[in-house]
Amino acid sequence: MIVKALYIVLSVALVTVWGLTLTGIVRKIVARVHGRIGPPVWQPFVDIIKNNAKRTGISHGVMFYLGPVFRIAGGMGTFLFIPVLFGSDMFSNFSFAGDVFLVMYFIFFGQLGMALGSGEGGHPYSAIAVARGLAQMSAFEVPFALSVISLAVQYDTFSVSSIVAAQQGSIFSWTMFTNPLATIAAIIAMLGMNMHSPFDVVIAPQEIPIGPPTEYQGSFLGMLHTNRGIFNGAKLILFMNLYFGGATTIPEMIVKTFCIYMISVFVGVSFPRFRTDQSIRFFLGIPTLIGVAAVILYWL
Amino acid sequence: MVSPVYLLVVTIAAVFLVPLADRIGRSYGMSVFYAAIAAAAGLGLFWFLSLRGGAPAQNVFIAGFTGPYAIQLQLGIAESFVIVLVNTVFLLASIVLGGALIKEKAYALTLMLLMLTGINGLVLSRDLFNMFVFMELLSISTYALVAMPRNGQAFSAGFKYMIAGGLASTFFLIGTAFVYRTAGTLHLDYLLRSPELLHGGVGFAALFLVIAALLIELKPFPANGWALDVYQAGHPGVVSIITTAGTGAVLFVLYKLLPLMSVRMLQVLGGAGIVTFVFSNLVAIKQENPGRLLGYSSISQTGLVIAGMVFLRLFGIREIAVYAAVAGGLFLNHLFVKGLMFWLSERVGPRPIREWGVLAGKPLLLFLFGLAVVALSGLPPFPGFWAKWEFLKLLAANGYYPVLGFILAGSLIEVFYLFRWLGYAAVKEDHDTISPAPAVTLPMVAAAILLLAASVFFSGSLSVREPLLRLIPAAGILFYLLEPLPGRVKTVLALAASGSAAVIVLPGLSGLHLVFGIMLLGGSLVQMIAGLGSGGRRRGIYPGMVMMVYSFAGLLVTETALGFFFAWEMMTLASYLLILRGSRSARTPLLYMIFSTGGAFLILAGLITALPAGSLSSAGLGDLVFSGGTAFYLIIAGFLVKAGVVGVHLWLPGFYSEADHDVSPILSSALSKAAVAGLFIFMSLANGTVPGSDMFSVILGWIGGLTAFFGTLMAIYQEDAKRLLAFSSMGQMGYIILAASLMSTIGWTAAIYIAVTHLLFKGIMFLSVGGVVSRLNTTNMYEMGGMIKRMPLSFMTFLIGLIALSGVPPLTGFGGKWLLYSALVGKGWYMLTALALFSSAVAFLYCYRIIHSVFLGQLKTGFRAVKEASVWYLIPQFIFVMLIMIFSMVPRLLIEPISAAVGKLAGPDLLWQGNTVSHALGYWNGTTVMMVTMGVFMVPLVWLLSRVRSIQKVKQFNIVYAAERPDRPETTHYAHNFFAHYTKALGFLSLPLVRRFWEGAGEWISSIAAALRHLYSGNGQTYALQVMLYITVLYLFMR
Amino acid sequence: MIKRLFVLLAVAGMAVILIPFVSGNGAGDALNNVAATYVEDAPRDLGTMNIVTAVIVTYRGLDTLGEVLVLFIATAGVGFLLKKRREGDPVQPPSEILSTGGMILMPLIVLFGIYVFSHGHLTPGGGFQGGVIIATAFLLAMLSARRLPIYSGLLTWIESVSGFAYLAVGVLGLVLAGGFLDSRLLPAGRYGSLLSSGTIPLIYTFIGLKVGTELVSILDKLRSNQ
Amino acid sequence: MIHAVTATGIILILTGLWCMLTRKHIIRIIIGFSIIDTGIHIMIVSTGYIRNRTAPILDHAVGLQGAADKVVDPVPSALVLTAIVIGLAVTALMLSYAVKLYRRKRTLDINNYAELKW
Amino acid sequence: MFPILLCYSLCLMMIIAAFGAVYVKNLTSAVIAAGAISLAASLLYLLLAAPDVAMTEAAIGSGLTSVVFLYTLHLIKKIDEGDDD
Repeated sequence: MIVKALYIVLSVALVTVWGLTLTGIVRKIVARVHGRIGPPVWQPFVDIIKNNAKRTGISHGVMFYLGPVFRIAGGMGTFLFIPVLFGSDMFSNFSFAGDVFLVMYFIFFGQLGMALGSGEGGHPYSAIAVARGLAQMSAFEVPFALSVISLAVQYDTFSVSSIVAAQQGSIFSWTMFTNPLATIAAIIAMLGMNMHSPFDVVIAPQEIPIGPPTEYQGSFLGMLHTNRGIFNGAKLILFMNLYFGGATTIPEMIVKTFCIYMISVFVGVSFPRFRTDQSIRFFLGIPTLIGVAAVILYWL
Repeated sequence: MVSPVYLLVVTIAAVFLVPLADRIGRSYGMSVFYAAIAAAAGLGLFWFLSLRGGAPAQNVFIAGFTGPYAIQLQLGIAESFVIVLVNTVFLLASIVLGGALIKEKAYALTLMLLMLTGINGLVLSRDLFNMFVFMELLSISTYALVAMPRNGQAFSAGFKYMIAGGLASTFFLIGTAFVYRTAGTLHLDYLLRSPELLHGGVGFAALFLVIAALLIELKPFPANGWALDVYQAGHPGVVSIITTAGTGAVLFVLYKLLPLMSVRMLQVLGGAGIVTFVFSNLVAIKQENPGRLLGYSSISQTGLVIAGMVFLRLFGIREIAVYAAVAGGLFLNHLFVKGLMFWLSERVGPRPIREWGVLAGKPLLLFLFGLAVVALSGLPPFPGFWAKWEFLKLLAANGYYPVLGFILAGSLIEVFYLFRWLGYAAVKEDHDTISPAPAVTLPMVAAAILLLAASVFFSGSLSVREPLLRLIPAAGILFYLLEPLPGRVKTVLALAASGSAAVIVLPGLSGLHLVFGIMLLGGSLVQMIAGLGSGGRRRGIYPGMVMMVYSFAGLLVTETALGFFFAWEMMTLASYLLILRGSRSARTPLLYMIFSTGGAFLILAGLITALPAGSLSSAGLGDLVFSGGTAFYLIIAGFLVKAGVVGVHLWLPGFYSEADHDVSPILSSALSKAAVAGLFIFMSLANGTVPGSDMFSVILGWIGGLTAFFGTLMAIYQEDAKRLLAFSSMGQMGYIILAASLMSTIGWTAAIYIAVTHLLFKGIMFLSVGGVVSRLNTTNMYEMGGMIKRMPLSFMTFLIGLIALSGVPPLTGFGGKWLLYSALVGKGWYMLTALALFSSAVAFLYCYRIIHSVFLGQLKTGFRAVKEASVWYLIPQFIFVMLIMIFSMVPRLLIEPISAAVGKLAGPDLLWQGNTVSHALGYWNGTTVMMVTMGVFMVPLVWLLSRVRSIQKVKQFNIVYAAERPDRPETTHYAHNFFAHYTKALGFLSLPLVRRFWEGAGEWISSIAAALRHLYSGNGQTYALQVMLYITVLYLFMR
Repeated sequence: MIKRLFVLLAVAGMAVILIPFVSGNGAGDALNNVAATYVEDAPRDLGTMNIVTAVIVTYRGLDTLGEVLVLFIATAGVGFLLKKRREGDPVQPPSEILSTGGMILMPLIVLFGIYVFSHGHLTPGGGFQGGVIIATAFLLAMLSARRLPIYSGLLTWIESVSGFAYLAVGVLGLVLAGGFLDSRLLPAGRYGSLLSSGTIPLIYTFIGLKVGTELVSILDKLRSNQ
Repeated sequence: MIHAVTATGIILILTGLWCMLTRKHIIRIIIGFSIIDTGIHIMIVSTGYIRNRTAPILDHAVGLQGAADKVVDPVPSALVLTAIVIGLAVTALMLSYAVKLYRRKRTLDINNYAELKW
Repeated sequence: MFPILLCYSLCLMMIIAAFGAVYVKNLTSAVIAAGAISLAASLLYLLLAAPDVAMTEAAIGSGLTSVVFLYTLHLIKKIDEGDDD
């Protein structure tokens, strides 16, 4: 029991560090693509420490206070319901408590809490950002859901561990190859989920400074930064598990998640931003059709 | 026993005495007049009671000769029934007329008495020509009395009436003479010995003329323009007699002649009755004048009574009891109701129906009017309901489905215009008032009491034996009488009444019934506590509320089809009363009533179609036969309408949102489950016996899925907090139906699980919003904001409800979603799974929308001082929150009993391992999820608490706002048109196509009605022409 | 014009309905059972020579009572609709011949009327015919003397009392004899004599009085209406 | 002969109907009714007629013996009597209405009395 | 033979009178024509062995009814003359 708890702490720490590092790397890459030097890779860690070090913080109320807590709990919870390494009891976290639907829904836990907290901040930009984010989320959820359904049909299970287990063997038993349509649909959905360009209208840094967390600073912001690492990592691990054969070792995990993350980075640097209504229509268009095709393919 | 002759003698003697007594003094004349009518009514009652007590029927021959040689008066049970009714109403109407009569000369009194003589003679006589004489007595005295208001309208109406009536008596006379020529007798009983004499050649033509004349007297559509003018122009008192007593007597003559008719004649006559019923109701839609509207309604009711007895005869039924149950019930209903309504129109005076709002300030009159409308619409517990049930049952049993359909369609139209009228009356508009007039009110009260007594009588004779069912209306009336008490006292009484019902009913239930019993009764009970939070009298809430709760109990307890339908209709009625009281517009209650009635009629049609053959008394629910399929589909369609699935959801947003703030939660959370309960009761009854049920499940599934989607989608565009929640309920109903359609163990478990959780969280959310709204007095969300500062407890409960609703773990909502998706994927309905997932994602939008706009954001200036919602609103919320928490911690507590109640259906079962529930595809351990969530929540919280010691509270406008400091919350609270971009992207999906469709249908019907109205040109000659043409057409059909 | 067409259609339809009665009539050459019984029994049971009277007053007595009542409705109805004229309106004086002739003829006609209704059981005619004849006498009087005062009070009295008496005879029949309106309340008497046929002459007398007064009052109301 | 009488009755009825349905004047309509009435009475009386028989008055010329074979049916006569009186009552009442209507509008054209409709 | 001839001629008369009553311009004449029908009918009733009816028809149908009609026409004329109200 204690061992298990330790491993859980360990894996959370691992994913936090890796997630933050990934963020740093991506910033650097994007900057280079843009022809800038960019911040150092460890900049996210610096930000967190700096924010947490601030002695005072302001609060707009209880919900404002709890918002970041919800957020980070959501991130950690999501991560904790996903098995990290295939075949490892210790790194399977709490994935025995629920299947892929639990993960899909738990993703919302943090987002909801964040939205509530920022809502109490009383800043109109927060609300605007949340409205945009929710709208976009409801749209990219469709191809993603279809993709997951397709997997459920394909593997006849909802269990993430079982899906990973089914992909073991050769590289060609990865979902990416056995069910490419579902993978494409999911990847496109992931672009939206990551809120990178071209789907970054939610946090649209120019018009509504950084989106929902507009009012947050100090330790609150620090927690939000931390969560960005955990949550990013969790999502990537989920995608890795579902579509890319999972991972049996930590290095394999690191390589795979890095590659997956790169997809969205490359797309992000090469496309202009969508307006919210455009992105909704986009997700409900071709990606949805791809998802439907993926389901039908395995249905028949 | 007194000889029936004396019934005639009494009034005739009074006819001769009144002029003499009147010479002495006005009051003497009046006294003789009333004494005679009272004596007649008394005689009728005496006979009816003794004949019911087993006394033999009386046959009296005039002049002491027997056989066919002398005129015979017969007084059997049927005659005495009609006589007691007709004379009673006549007496009441004369009391209403008292004020007008006293101004007239004695002639008016004699005319009235002669009219009554004619009526009684018509009922008693067994001789065809004698009937002619009495009919002339009746009609000629009516002709004269129509002129009573003494204005131009009355005179021209009277003259038109004379033309048409004159034609009718012409035909009757020729017919009678040739009946004698052909059959050699005028005595009915002797004619009946060889009716075939009258089925061909001269005999046929003669009988045809007699029947045609009677039919014309009964004002068939479209040959009835003259009658409508009379109804509009005549004195309401006189008109009420024409349409009740007069029509009753003629109807009884028709009844006496039924055995003479050939099958063909009966068919055509029944058709004429149905046509009259449907089209008169249709034309009535466009009516504004109360007299004329009542006229159309009277005519339609007469048509229905004709159809009732004719079809009974056609089915070869001979028992008087059946005629009494069908035609008698319909007639009795019509008699008292129409009397009551005409007298009320006398009381209200010459106002178009739109201006009947004057009644709103008069509780007694409004109650009477409501009673009349309800009774006339054929709703329980009134005789019309039982009669219609019996009638439709017989129609179905004999395969007359089209007729059944027409009657239901006509009744629906009837419900529409009657309840529209009631809506006008219930909304107080002007300060105009009406003066008291006890002489009119007392007869109305008497009619209402008699109607209720008759209801008891009919319900007793028609096998609704569960005492609980009878308690439903009784409880309603009891609480109506308690209305003068303060609202809080009534709440306590209502809680006690409903609580005792729950205590009595629940232990006797098991399985699904028990689950729904706990939901409906328990849910309502808990939420009723909120009523303690409002002061004042709160008139009009508790009769409906208690009736509704009792109907819930009745629905679950009853074992018969009739009992079920009775409880269902009572529930509809009760909820209508609740929405009528709460709604500001007349549209919402009306829409609700129309759709509910439409749904109820589908259920009714299904139930009677499914009744096993040859069941005279009402069959048990378990005996229903669904093998034909149609019956089952009809019933399910009915429940779907009541559930408000997409396409027929027009009534839903207003209904769930516009009631009082402590009533809306019950309607939206508990009442909505009644449709689900019905759905499940009948699906489990029919399980496995319905052919083609795979197709059925698919269709039902898509209906559910689309309802979930569109309900959710429309919810995000609402600006009204309660409307948003209402649409959210629609969406949740969609999930329930979708899950139910799966017909698998997990599916049904999911459906009921969602139903239970929906009850809990929607109760919380509605109560919470209700508490807010009751403080702010607005339901527009953009006018609210920042309420978390003023109402933290309401916010907290609302948040819990919201999380549960959105399906985010760890609260109960996720369980429902998980079960649903498991079942859907298990069944292979992948597209529906995706649709449901999409809907539930869209649901986040409105969830955030409402909690942000109401509780978060900027507190408005005007609301800085509002207090937390009443504690009585909070108590039920906390009870529900507690339940949600318990079920979230240990989902097994909820899921296991539900799946036990569902039992074994298709598909895999749920397996339990500790707290982990699993099936072939997936698994879920709610307890662990809860623990983990608590854990990951506590860690950062503790961290934060330890880190941020010197937290600084800032003022409302202290935000990072582009170097500005906003000072007005209105400009800073982003709440209006929240999802504008969503409208831009998917707005086409929320076009009000459904509303346009129904409005188009409504327009269409109403333009038909408008076109039909032009038949009634107002020209007496045209009316006569219509009568002639009608008879010609009738002849061609009957030949 | 289209309406004309419809009227034509309606009348033609009526013709179609009524045509069967032409051929269906006159086929019989014997009385049916009911009529034959009346013809054979009435002289014996009731003592009437005029069978029609027997049928009207006794066998179908209730019709006749109704008929009287219908006439009463006419009186009441006309009275109900039309108000009486103001008294003292100027009227043209009638011609001398008419006025004297009327005055002389009137009693004779009244007498004839009385004869008709009192012999109803023996000869054609009866209460109604007699009543009309009496009314005609008054009509003549009205024409001849425009100011002939018709005492409506008296008319009401005669009307009501005779009607009541008729009813009373009927009820006595129910109490003392076979049934309501049974004319055998009094003995049948000698066949063919004036005072025979039980209460028939009595009833006819009441009817005659009543019908006469009713018609007079209708005429009076129409005449003096304003 | 009797067929002709019945037919005459019918023709009178139809004529009366035609009158009632086409004439605009209210008095004329009432006259139409009275023609119909007469027609009906003729029809009814004709139903009781039997060729070569006498009136049902059993004076000494007819005699009581076998009277049933010598007289016509008394019942239609009785019916017609009643009908005639009723007809008078209806006519009188109609005429009173006509007077009333005329006093209101100074016209007896039935087309002018259509203020109530629909 | 004579009764039959009389009967036919009466029938013819009645029909002619009926058309007269419908189409004659003057209302008074129409009333008289209607009365004539009744009168002819009462003669017909005598032929049909119904003396009771004949009497009644003569007295009421042709006599009284016509009088009532004529009285009404007279009344209407008086209303026209402005004698009234």
